Amino acid sequence: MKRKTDKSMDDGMSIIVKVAAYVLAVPITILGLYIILHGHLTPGGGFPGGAVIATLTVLFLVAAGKEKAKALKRDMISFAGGVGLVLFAFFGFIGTGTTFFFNALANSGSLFGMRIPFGVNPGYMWTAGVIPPMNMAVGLEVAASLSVIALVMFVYTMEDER
Amino acid sequence: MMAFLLQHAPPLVIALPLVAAFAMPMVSRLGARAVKAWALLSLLATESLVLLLGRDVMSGNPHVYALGAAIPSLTTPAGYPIRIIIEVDAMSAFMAMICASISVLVCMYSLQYVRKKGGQDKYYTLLLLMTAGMMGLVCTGDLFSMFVFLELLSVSSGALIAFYARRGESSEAAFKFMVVSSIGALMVLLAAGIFYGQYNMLNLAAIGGMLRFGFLDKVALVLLVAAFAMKCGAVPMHMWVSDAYGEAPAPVSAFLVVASQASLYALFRVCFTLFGVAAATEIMGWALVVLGMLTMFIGVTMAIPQKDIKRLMSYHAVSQTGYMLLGVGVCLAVLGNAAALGSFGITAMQGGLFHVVNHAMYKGLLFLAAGAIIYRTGTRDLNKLGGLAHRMPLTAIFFLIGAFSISGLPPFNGFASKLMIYESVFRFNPLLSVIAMLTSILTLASFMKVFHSAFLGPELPEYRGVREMPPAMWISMGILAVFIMLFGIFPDLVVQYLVGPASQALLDRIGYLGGVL
Amino acid sequence: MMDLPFIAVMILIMLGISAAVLKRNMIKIVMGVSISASGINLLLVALGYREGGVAPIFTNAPAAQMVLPTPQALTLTSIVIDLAVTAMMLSFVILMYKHYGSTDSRKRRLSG
Amino acid sequence: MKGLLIRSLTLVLLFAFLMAAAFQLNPFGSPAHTVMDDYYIRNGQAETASNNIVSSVVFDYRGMDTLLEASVLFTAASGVVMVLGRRGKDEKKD
Repeated sequence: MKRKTDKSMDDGMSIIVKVAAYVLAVPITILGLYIILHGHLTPGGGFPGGAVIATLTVLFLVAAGKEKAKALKRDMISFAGGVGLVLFAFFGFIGTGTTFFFNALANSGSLFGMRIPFGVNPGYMWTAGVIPPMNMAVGLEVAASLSVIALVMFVYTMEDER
Repeated sequence: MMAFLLQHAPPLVIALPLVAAFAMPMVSRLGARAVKAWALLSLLATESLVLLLGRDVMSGNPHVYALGAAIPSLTTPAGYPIRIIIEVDAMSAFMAMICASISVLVCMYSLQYVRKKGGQDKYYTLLLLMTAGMMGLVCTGDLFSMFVFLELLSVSSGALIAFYARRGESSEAAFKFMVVSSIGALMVLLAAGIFYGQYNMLNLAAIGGMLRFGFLDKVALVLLVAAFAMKCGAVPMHMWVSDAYGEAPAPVSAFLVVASQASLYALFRVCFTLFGVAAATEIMGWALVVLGMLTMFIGVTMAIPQKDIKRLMSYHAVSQTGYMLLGVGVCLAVLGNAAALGSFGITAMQGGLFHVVNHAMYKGLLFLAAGAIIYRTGTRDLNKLGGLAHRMPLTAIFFLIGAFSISGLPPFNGFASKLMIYESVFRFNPLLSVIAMLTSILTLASFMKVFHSAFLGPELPEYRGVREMPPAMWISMGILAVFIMLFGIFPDLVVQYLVGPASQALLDRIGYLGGVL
Repeated sequence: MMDLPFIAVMILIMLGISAAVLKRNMIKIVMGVSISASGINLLLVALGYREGGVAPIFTNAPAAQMVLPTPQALTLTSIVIDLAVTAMMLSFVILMYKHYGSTDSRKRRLSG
Repeated sequence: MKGLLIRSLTLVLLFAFLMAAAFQLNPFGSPAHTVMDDYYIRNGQAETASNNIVSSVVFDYRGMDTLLEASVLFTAASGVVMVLGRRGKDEKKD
């Protein structure tokens, strides 16, 4: 079946949309990274942050169109997702000396191992043990997975051969 | 080293296939061979770990593992469980062994069966994830984890059912499967939410210990039983089974049988461990028995007129699920009655559980044999097949072993478990036993028809060039066939060392709760 | 009047399940499943609410009792799972649309 | 039509069931038991050193769920790529 929109979407939307998308890319990335990195201090974490970063891909797909979208390397993005999950599992395995998923870094004095004053405090970045690294790993994975899903669906629905 | 592995085995059997699947995008860059080797090796590692764990658990040493606690056995730091707890008792180990063994064989079979260019690495990734989902479902002791594993299982199986995505039917079957299983999983989540709202607990044992069996608990019980019965393909919701098993690639169909049995395990776990005697077991047991009878009978009657070899087998899979529900349902119905339980209840349950392992083996063998036929001839229409025994004698023999076993002929394993079910159910209610036997005869008739139309008769000209299946396929089928024979010849040993401890563990509600609390 | 959120949530769940069971358009079936999943998420969050509670985060927290953290964690998990399931189901719908040229679930070949 | 009737009846039954459950749940805003969550709020900071208790539940107390949830997303991504990916143009029919 042939649809009319297919051809017009090949090169994406107008220049105004493209420029707006590129301008928006910076604050979106910063917001996503902020949400991921401060997951242990403020509401947020790997999942919402990763989803925010994945909106970048969606924005790019909509603005740049099918031809540019095909140039994105799907395998590399899946690869990044796999790396994120392996890292996540690795941080789970760190605790295997005691138990699987034991938070081995917390209060240890090493990286992310700063002790925190209990109760209400202003929030310190280098605390919470394995939670911030896990947040980053999950953020990478979620961003990659959602991007792959959006990319594959976009390319598939835009194809009109068949 | 061994002690360390054994101590951490419960989370490792879940994490191993999971991590292997995560690493797949990296391994796939090394080529298709590396993907296959990686998948097979990690499944073999999982299998050996499960056997190691299972041997320990079966010798009366259930493992309880609190994830992330200061020591693995610290389940209740403040008098109640706060972390996810993996509890592997004999029943879980029994199911885990079935899942791991079939996963290895299925993977071995797929090495040569799956020829589609591209998407191979995804196929093995999803196979590994499916194994992880099953392992988790049978090992976890936490209601919410159960939901998560169930979803992992259904998403990965849904994707695998649609492996041949260019055919519209397979994506349709996958869609139907996904709708049914996600509604089922949502019901489990709702039940978990109801329990959480009442008791502020998510651990199965902790909920079981606090259970008051008020109205909300009954709602949760109905939701859980409905959800798991839906997922294991009991009758009112059996329509997805035939589509899903029929449209999936043959090794995936064989694996989906085990996936349904993992849901069956969850059903038994909920009925026996979470609720136990406190629930109106007589009503629950009769509900399971009636469900089982309907499943058994409707499944077999729908199987007889089928023309598609895999759809036919799918309906038989539905029908065989009925036997397990019947056996365990009878035990549940007499759970409150110690005399009846001792005289035939336990035997009924052992028969049902024995049938679980037998079903996984012979149904797997049959699906794999059907896969071999499809692999070589390219068709699954029984009217077009014929005379294959001349060209594929090995497949014919394996098919015959599976067919005899599913119809309960001695000396195959199906006979051993069905005999236990008939005997014990007869003492519960003779009519049920008669219907079960009738179903068995119908099954035999149906499979003889299939064997006759596919393998016997003159050699058809269009299949003159057909050869025997490649080695990886017949090796995996051969292993299954050998185990079917062994289980059929030595049923006492199997009951004593595998099924007996499993049924004891399922009955031992206090022990399961005591493992955590 | 106290139970109003629970009643609303149950209505939402039922709306979703009804859509999934009764509708013919496959996109609407997916939407139905999604809606009931959202309903259950809302139920979880509603179960964890404490009168006048604040979010369970200690960073510059006001001095009030905190709402229960577990339902929020469970909801986070279940949202992501729901997203994955929806993506999977939608891709099947896309495939079927390509194949049959329609999203009507009556126009299908399998009869089961 | 008969199927529709059965489905509608099942739905009505389920609806009645769930509504009855809604009235039985705890009054909104005051959960009856809170032992597990109180433990998290009391000891979460000490045990996981995280200010965000939700984070510590997600990644520490219930870390396995989160790993699994991330892998469900990974599964969905793999599955979508497998069924919609445009690699296998020369695939054979099953």
